Parts: sequence; C-alpha cells; structure tokens
Amino acid sequence: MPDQICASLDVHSLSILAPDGTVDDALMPPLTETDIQRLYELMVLTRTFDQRAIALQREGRLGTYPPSLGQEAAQVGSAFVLQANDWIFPSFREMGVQLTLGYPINQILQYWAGDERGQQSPPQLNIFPVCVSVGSHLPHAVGTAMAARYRQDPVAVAAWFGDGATSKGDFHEAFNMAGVFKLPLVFICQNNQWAISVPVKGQTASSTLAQKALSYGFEGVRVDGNDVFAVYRATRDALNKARTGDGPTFIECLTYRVADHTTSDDAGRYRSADEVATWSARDPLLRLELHMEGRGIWSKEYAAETLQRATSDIDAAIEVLETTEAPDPDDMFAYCLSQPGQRQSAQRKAV
Amino acid sequence: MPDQICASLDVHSLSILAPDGTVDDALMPPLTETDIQRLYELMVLTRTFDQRAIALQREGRLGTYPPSLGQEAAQVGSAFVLQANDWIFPSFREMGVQLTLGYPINQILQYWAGDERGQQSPPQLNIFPVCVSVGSHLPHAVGTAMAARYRQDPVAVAAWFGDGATSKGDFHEAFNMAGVFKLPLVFICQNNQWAISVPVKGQTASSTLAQKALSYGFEGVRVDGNDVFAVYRATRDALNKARTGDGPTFIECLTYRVADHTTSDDAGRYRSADEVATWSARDPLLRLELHMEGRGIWSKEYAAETLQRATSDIDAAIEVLETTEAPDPDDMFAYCLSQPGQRQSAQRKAV
Amino acid sequence: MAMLTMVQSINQALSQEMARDNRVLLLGEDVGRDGGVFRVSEGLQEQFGAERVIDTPLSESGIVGAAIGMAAYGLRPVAEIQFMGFIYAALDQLYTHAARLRTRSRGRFTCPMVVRTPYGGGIKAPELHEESSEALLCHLPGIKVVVPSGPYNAKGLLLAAIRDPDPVIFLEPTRLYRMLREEVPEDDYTVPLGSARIVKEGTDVTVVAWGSMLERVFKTETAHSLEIIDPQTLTPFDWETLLISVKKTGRLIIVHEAPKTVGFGAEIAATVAEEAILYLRAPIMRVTAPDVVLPLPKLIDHYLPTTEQIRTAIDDIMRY
Amino acid sequence: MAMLTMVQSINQALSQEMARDNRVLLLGEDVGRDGGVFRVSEGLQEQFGAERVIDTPLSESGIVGAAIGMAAYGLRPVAEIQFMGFIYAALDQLYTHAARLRTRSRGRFTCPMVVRTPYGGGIKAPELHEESSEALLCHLPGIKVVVPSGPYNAKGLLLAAIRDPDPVIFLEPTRLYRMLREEVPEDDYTVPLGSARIVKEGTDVTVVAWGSMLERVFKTETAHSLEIIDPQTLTPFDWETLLISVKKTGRLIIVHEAPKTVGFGAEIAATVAEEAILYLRAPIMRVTAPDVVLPLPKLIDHYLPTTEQIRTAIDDIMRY
Ligand SMILES: Cc1ncc(C[n+]2csc(CCOP(=O)(O)OP(=O)(O)O)c2C)c(N)n1
Ligand SMILES: Cc1ncc(C[n+]2csc(CCOP(=O)(O)OP(=O)(O)O)c2C)c(N)n1
Ligand SMILES: [Mg+2]
Ligand SMILES: [Mg+2]
Repeated sequence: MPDQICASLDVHSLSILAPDGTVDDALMPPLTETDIQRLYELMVLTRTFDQRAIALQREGRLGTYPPSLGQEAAQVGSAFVLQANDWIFPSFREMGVQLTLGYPINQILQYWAGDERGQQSPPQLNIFPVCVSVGSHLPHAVGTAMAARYRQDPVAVAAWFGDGATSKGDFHEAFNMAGVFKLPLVFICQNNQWAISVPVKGQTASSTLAQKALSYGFEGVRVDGNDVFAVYRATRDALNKARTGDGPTFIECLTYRVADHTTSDDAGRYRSADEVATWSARDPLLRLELHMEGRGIWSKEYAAETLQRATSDIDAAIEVLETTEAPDPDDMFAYCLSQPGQRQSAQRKAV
Repeated sequence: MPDQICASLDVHSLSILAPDGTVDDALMPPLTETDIQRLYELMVLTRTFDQRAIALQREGRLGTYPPSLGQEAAQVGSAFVLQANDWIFPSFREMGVQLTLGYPINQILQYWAGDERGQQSPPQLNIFPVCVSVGSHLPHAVGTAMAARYRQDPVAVAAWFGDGATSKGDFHEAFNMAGVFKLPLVFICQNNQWAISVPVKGQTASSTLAQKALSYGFEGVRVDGNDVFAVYRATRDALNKARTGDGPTFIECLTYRVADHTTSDDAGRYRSADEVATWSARDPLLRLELHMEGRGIWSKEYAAETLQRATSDIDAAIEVLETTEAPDPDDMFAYCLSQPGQRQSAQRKAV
Repeated sequence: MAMLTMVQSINQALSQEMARDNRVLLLGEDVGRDGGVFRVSEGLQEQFGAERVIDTPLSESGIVGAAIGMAAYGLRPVAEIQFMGFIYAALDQLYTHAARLRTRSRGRFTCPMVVRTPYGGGIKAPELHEESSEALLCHLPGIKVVVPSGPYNAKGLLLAAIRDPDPVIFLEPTRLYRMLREEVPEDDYTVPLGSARIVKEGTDVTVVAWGSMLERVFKTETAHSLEIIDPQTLTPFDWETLLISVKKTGRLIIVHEAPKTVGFGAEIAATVAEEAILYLRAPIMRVTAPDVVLPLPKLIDHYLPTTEQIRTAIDDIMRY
Repeated sequence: MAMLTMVQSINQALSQEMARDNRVLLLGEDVGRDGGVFRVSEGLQEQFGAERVIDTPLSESGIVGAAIGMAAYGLRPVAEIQFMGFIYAALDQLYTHAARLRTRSRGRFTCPMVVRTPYGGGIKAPELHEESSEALLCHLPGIKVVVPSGPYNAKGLLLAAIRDPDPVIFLEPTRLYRMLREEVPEDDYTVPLGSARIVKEGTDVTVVAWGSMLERVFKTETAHSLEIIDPQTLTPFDWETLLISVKKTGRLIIVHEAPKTVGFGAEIAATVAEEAILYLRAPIMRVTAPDVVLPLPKLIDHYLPTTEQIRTAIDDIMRY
C-alpha cells in the first residue's frame, strides 16, 4: 500500500488441434495412435448415440432428452483420462463421459426412458446419478474427495457441469471448500455458451469462466473444448495435480450446444441460425478426422467401420432396453429407505 | 491460444493514513476539517456505544451482543459517504454504520434487547433490518438496486457483510447478478479475519477477498480497514461509479475483530493473545487521533468533550429504552401478514 | 368470451396487470426471450421490454432474494421458478426473509411479491419436474400459498396474488396447463385469496382437492353425492367453508398428490378432528401419494392418486 | 453411573463412536477448535485430529452436500448446522439429494449421514436461533427425523442415528442442553429409531410431546391421569404405540412448539382421525405456537406453549 497491486492473476488458455487438423507439437500429449483412434471411436459413439436417442424420443420410446451434439471432444477428451476407481459426478448432458467410462449404453437409455434402474452404476464404476438440479452435485464431489483423502485412497474425483451451473450458490460453496481443503478434484465446465435460452453473457459478466477459480485460490484454465487433445491434456495435468496432492483445478471447455437444449426446446426462438452454423463448422469430430487422416490413421472405410460398430453397440443396447421388463412399483418402497417404516409397509401392500 | 494468457487481472490495495498519523497527500480525499472531526466523533460514538452495550449485556439488560471494537473506521468511513435516500443492507455487526447514518440509538439497543421494534427503520432512512443469517441479505441489495434502476431513481445501494459471508451461496448469486445487470451497488466486506473461531484462511484459499469480484466481471479493491480515509475514499469512488451507471464495486476492508465474536463467545479458546495485541496496536481511532493532533484539530479537551457527548447521547437512548413499554404480544399478529387469516384471528384473541 | 387454456389465462393476467401497473415486473430463468419453458410469459418481453421481463442467471436463491429486494423497494415483482423441484434452493430466502420481513421490520418493509412455479405430476418429465411440495410452504407463517385449478380461477387468483400486500407462492398445476379450456373473461377480475370454492354441492361426502387432483376427483365416477371443495388458497385457508360442509356431510376425504405424511391434507384432517369431530360419521380419509420418493415417469402412475383410489375411498367412507 | 447433561451425553456418544468406528467424522462451523458454540464437540478435535473433526467454511449447503458425498463414499459423517435457523439453505441438499440418493441410484449409493442441529426455543437468543421446523423435514420421504428429550435418550438415539443406513436429522433441544441431568451409562447402548417411549402410563388422556415440550408437559400440574408419549423419532413414526394408547384413553393432546398449521401435530391428529376415530371421546387437541413468525426474546414467552395452555387443554378435553 498506498495504492498498489496486491494480486496479479493470469488465466491461461490452451489449444492444440487446429481446425485444419494440424497440431502444436510442443503441446501435443504423448497419445499413441491407438489412443487417438479410441478417442475418435468414442466421439463417434457419442454422436451416434445422440442421434439414436433423439430418434427414439421422437418415436415416444424415450422421454425428454438433452442432446450433446458438438460437445463430444469436451466430454470424451476429459473422461478419457480417468481411472476405474475414480469418482465421477456428471450433470445431465454428459452422455459422452458415461460412454467413455464404459457405462452400459442400455442403462443410459433406460434412464432417459424414465426408469431409475438406469442410474444404478455398475459396481466397477463410481458414477453418480445424473444430476438434473443444476450445480447441486458439486458439493458431493467435494465430500467424496474429502472422504477419499481421509481414507488415503489413491482416488481422484471429477465433476462436470455447464456454464449455467456457475451461477448457482452450490458451485461457489463447492469450489470454495475444494480450495480450502486442497482436494484431489477436477471441475470440468462444459461452457456450451447457452443455458436453455440464456447466453453465457447473460449468465455472468466475467470474461472467462476459468477465472472464477481465482476466487478460490486455485488454477483455472480455459481450453478449446472442440479440441480433444487440449481437453485431454488439461484434464491429464489436472488429474496429475489432484493425484499428487496439489489440489483442485477448474477446466473451462469452450464449446457449443449445437442442438436444442432438449427435445422439448426450440432454440430457433432465441438464437440465430448464423451462430449455430459458425459453431457447427468448428465440429470437434471433423477436426480430429482431418488430423488422423493427415497421420494416415483415418480412412473412409475405417470411419464406416467405426460408425457400424457404434451403431451395432447401440442397437444391442436398444434391444436390451426394449426387452427389459417394466420396473416393479414395489421398488419405490424397496429403495426409499433401508427398511420401510410402519407407514410405508402398509402403503407398500396397497400398491 | 495455443497456451497463452487469456485474462490478466489485477487487484489493487489502498491505504492513506499511516499508523503514525501521516497521510499520503496524493491520495488523501478532500475532506474538510469539520468532516474529519465528524468522522472522529462517529468513531468515538461507535466505540462508546459498544462498551455500553457490552456493559448492559453483562447486567442482563441486553441479550447476546456482537462487539464492533476495532472496526470503527471500516464502518464509519464507508457509511459516511451515503445519502439519506440510499438503501442500506447491514449485517449484524454494523452498529457504526447505523450510527453514522443516524439510526436512533435507542432502537439499536432495543433490537439487541430482543425487541423487533428496534428494526423499524425511521421513515427518512432506508436501512434494512439487521441480518443474522449470514450473507442472505445480499440478494435483497441486488433486487433493490434493480428496482431503483428500473424506477430511474438516483439511488445507490450498499451492503455490508463479513469475511465469513463470502463463503455463502447467496454471496455468489448476488455478486453474479450485480455483475450481469451492472447495478448501482457497493459491496463492503468487513474482513475482520475471523468468523467466530474460523480464521479467514479457513474460510477461503484466495489470497485476498477483493479478487473474488473478478469472477463477476467487476472491480474489487482491498483497503486498509483501519484507515478511515482509505475506506472513505474507496467507498466514495465506488458510489460515484454506482451513481453514474458504471456498475458495482467490491470493497474489502481489511480490519480485525478485536473483541470476542459475541458476548457469548470466548475468543481465547481459538486465537492467540499475541495476534489480538498486534491488531489492537493498529487501532483505527488512535491513528486518526494522531493525524488530527498533527493537524491541530484534536486535543485532550476535544476528545473528552467528544466522549462526553457520545456518552450523554447513549445515556439518553438508554433512558428511552428503559422507559419504553414492553412490546404488545398482539404485534406478533399485527405484523405477520397485512391481515390475519381466519386461523390467526382466532389465535390472536387467545394470546 | 374466449375459451382459454391455463397457460393463456395466466399469460393474459400477467400482460394485463403489467399494462395496468408499472410496478409489476417479471424475472426468472428463460422468462424473457424464450417466453418461459411453458410459454407462460410468451410475448411479454416484446411487449414490455427486457428491463421489465428479465432473464436472470441460473440462481433460484438469487431470483427470490432479488424479488424480495424489489418488493421492499415498492415494486410488485413476479418471479418464476422454472419447476417446483428447483424451489428448494430458494426456501432459505422464502422462510428467512420473504415470510418475515414485515414482522422483522415492524411493517417498515413489506414483501408484495409473487413466486410462480409449475407444480405437480403427471407430465412424464425428468426428475424434479413433477414435485408437489406445497405443504413445505404452508407451515412457516408469513407466506400465502395459492393453487389454481383451471384457467378461470388461475387468472383471477393471479391478479389477486399480484395485488396482495404479502408474499404469495402461486403453484401452477403443470398437468392442467393445456388440458382444460374454460371461458375466461377478457376483463379484469380477481378471485379473492383465502376463499374456498364449492365446486359441486352434495350431501354424502365432502371431498377436498386442489390443483390437478381436483380434475381427478371430477373424473371419478360414483353414485354418491359429493360436495367438492377447491380451497384455491392453502394459506390462509378458508376453514369456515370447509367446516360448514363437513358438518353437513359428516364425511371428509382429502385428495392430494404429495406424500401423505405432513402433507397439507394432515392439516385439514387435524383441524376437522379438532373443530368438528362431533359431526363426523366416519374416519377422515386421505388419498395421497405414498411416502416414497417421487419416481421417474415409468412408475409415476403407480405413485399419483388414481380415480380408482378415490372411488375406493368414497365407497369405504360410505360404509360408515 | 454418571449424571450428565445432554451436551455431555452427546459429546460422549460422538467421542465413543469415533473411537469405535473410524468411518465417523464430524464437520461444521466451529465444531473443531472451538468445540462447537454449545461445546457439544469439545475436546474431539484434540482427540481425533483436524482431519476428522473438520472446521468448514460458512456454507450450510456445502456442509450438507459434502456430507452426502462422504456418506456415499462409505464414511459416516456427522454434520453440524450451528442452529436450526440456518438449515434452510441446506434444504435443497437434503430434499434433492440426501433423501433421494438411494432411490435414484437404486441402492448403488446410500447416504448414512447424520445432521445434528440445536433446535427449539426458550433460550432468549437472537433471531433464527430458536426455530423448530421439524415438520419441514418430515414431509419429504427418505429422511429420518429424531428428537431426543433428555441426556439418556440423546446418547442412545445418536448412536443409533450414526449407525443407521439412512440420512438422519438429529434435532437437539437447546433449552434442555444443560437444564436436565440424567444417569447416562458409560457403555455403548442404542435407543432404536422408530420406537416411541411411553414416559408415563395413564388412563385419561394421551399426551404426545417431543423435545423440550416434553419437559413442559411434565411440569404441568393436573389431577388427571396422563399417558405421556415421547415419539423420539418423528419419521419413521411409531404409530402402533400411539394408536394403542389413544384407543385406551380415548383422548389425544399433541404439544409442539412449532406453529400449528401443518406442524407435525397435524399428522398425528390426522392419522388418529383416520385410524382410531371410533375410539375417541373428544376432539383431538393441539397445543402449539400460533401461526406467526417466531418473535425475538421479548415476546417469545407469549409464543411458546405454556404449562398453563397445556393444563387448559387437558381440562377442556376432560370435559368430553
Ligand atoms: C437448479 C435448476 N434450475 C433450473 C433448472 C432447469 N434447467 C435445466 S437445464 C438448464 C440450463 C442449464 O444450463 P447449463 O448449466 O449451461 O447446462 P447445459 O444445459 O448447457 O448443458 C435449466 C435452467 C434445473 N434443471 N435446475
Ligand atoms: C447462515 C448462517 N450460518 C451460521 C451462522 C452463525 N454465525 C453467526 S456469526 C458467524 C460468523 C460470521 O462471520 P463473518 O461473516 O466474518 O462476520 P463477523 O462475525 O466476523 O462480523 C456465524 C457462523 C449464521 N448467523 N448464519
Ligand atoms: Mg450451457
Ligand atoms: Mg469476520
């Protein structure tokens, strides 16, 4: 003091894969060609799943569904780094995260068909139920990270959420606690620039979302969310930090919600076709294809095969979905409490 | 991009009045000697009030009371700039703010004696009731600022709160909305470094509180909260900004809670006498006295007179307090809703 | 007179009241440009501007908190919570502040605001989109709770709510939004808060139901003579109308879609058991959802009260 | 056996359970270094370390949300909300998540956590320090609500709550914290959740009261023979014990310090009016706070139910 600068804070941004498919070699993470193909295949699976889900919804076989079109790199690239024993807290639009981690496709569909059994994470995965109440899952990620550390388990925790979620009180309380307790936690924002009809400028006046981490004493980084390598690299670094006790990181993936908010929404009411077209041209999948083609690990046949495999995996899942018996109404009682009370026992008989 | 800095953010700190009483002339605001004496007198009034309130509490004439000792500059200096038609949202420890704005002393006491009538702001002031639920008043300040702007009234809004309040979800939602709507609003944090037994380091990992404003796209500044001129200047600038449509400002006043959290607390359980002694030595009142003495506008006689006036104002208020008839139990019904419903009308008769 | 849906009649009420009273403004998520996810505020931002039909950040507590500040300042804000399942984050603002501001400031500040929210089940929507937690809003004094049951009373109750000097929660039964059409006068009219409506007179059983359950009671075929009461306002409740009816019929069934335990039906039953027990010829029956977590769409029909259950209750109560 | 206050018996329960089960940890504002503002967790941070007795930031929603995450991970967190008046900001986490995690994940994740909070009036404290909003926690299924009434059952109920596989809200009547002393065994014992206790057998009137109102019922002098029931757990409620008693006495009075409308007393009255009305000889009476905002200390004695009001209700009900 008197009038001086008491804190100088920078926010970094990262991009590796250019729209033309070339990469910044200095920043390119050491992914094998198999890894890259796997990333690609998962992104194709995510997109194919999305198309099929929308079609099923139109046919009345699923309920309201939130498309992930355009966010495949931001979802697959971030989930790709996680390990089976890590704990995962998705919001509701992260089908790409679930698919990357091997969550059963039929269960994802089952959930969107309105059946809780779709949320019963397989025992080998620790994926929390999809969180519809925006941002309210972030404190759970904090508690889980506190618990893992208390137990000295080599576990990291990752949570996904949208730009809209950054406006919620729970975002703040969770980020703040993550900073105070220096938790093994990665916060991954899918800044798809819209929260239903509210653009990110109507959500916050801060120029990046990444800088919000500075409020909590940890690092925030903005990555090109349509660049799967940048997303991968940032998440890898953040997870390494988490695993070595260096605390949380906030990754803002700048991407775009190319489709409507959900199958009940009509985005044409509130945003321009131009904007959508601009962002569609920045397609994350296309960019990766160009890169792979340049490296000689992509061909039309390979693409067709990949699509074919995705389609048949999804077909198989739909088959399972549609042959699964309807849920038992008794499950409402079986899973409410560990044991129904006197009143519920009576009600249970009546159902 | 690729890896580059996408935001560079600075936080400024401000101090004007040094512990030895000298000031930084370049930064010293143009206060008249009468202004300075008025500031001093209000700080003396605040401190005297505090001592008397604690004594009254010990005698059982007030309930639990939260002392403001050490925070006089941060409270009086910030409130001094406000105008009668401005809207004021105090937390619970801002007796100095209330006194500066001319809130009746007997009503302040009445509130701490457990009587709602103490919260009935006089018609010429727009001071919201003291908010015990930490941080939850900040959204009201936002709404009021939105309303004032909607009405095109030349009104600014100021809200006070502690370091602990910065951890609450409502702090975040309010700050974020203030940024988005660029409101005529000044947020004034009394960073007295403790929230009951939790030091500010246990509250947040961010190195200053001021930098939290960067998350919301507006300016945050840290001022020496024991320096009444710095507090005054920062608030003045922020209010000018607010009044000219340039949006909100966050002012962090770095000060210290010299006394126990409340009369029910024993701070000796959780902090060192050394720390308290260090901060007691930075007494805001002493510093101002030194300055005024240097300028020839302070003397022992003047000080004694000032204290005498404060004491007699408070005596008069205590007299009013103690001769005020007990509240009417019917008031519980009279003020619950505009008109009691059928049930309340029946209950009302029974009381 | 125009036949309107509830979405239309609420939209009309908002539009007319905003034209009449410039203190009225709307705020919430997607209420402006998008016209609300159910289109309840469609066209209003075009008509009244973005300063008066305000798209807010995704902040339920902030929305309600800001509305409190606006109301205290002298405006008449109408806040929207996009679905009732998201009101929980705003309960602190409702309980701690909206409900208490008048009391705490001894009348110096008041809170004439309305919080509208789509309410209730049966629309096969994702989780938290079908909640009916009205009881939570009825327990803490200082808030009024209104539940319209059709396009006509929706308009009149909403106008009354906006003009009311106290905070009002306005629960809009989503299932009815477009299901019913009624004649709705273009004119200004209010349906007073705190007055129940005897929807159908009868002699055998008093049936109390609100929101979308009223429709279900009407759909229930029975040979018995039902006196059907639509409370319209849950707090303050019109006990007089209810007690007169129960004293006449001697039998009471309450139907609500919320879980049974400490639902608002409990209050109705308790009050009757306290004030009119000597007139009763039968136990007081409640037809409600069971005390379990609200399920996803595949099971929702096993959760919400059915006409079958209502009929069974009527048959049972008539055995006494 | 030691004569302990409730503060001491709760402290002992926490200490013993932490020693027995390393999954148990405490979190909350000022619970560590300071030992809690009522000293309930005094000495525990010294004993178990700051990683297990965790001073958190001032974030009620974050505290409960973090506890949910810990519980899902396999720990047994005991979170403290410093006063019940500050739990409102955590209701979203309780309703949306704690109560539903088991259902939503079909048992894959569960939420064995306890949220303790000082509860109830009569301590002449500032606003929001005397709330008794138990009814709000009893309506939404998936949470258990426990209210001890003395040092002995406080210890046993808390041990049962920590060991319970479901989320439990544990409401500690602040007025009783240091008022009563009881013999409290040093040993490990539990008082099972979901079982009421007949505190005193009697034949004329069944009186149900919990928390600090139980003490007030005991203080009420009357010549009539009261059967006094302490539910101990509000959800799940022990209906069986209550109904047997009411069928015996034919008269029921419920006493609670929360406002009347949709208080938990309403549920008790409604259930009896549904399941045992034919046994009743008199209206069911509720002695409660009025339906107004909880006042500051100067008026609190006019708000909380008094022994006088309880006695009047007894006299009234005995006229039938
Ligand atoms: C707490 C809460 N409020 C409102 C909603 C309704 N709603 C569903 S999604 C959504 C927008 C979310 O935006 P964002 O966080 O950016 O995620 P995105 O939809 O873009 O993936 C809203 C308002 C909700 N689900 N939860
Ligand atoms: C929401 C809420 N939680 C907890 C409390 C209990 N409490 C009262 S004051 C306080 C600490 C507040 O700290 P700070 O905001 O720094 O203000 P200060 O007391 O230092 O003035 C706490 C935890 C409260 N009043 N409100
Ligand atoms: Mg988004
Ligand atoms: Mg502080």
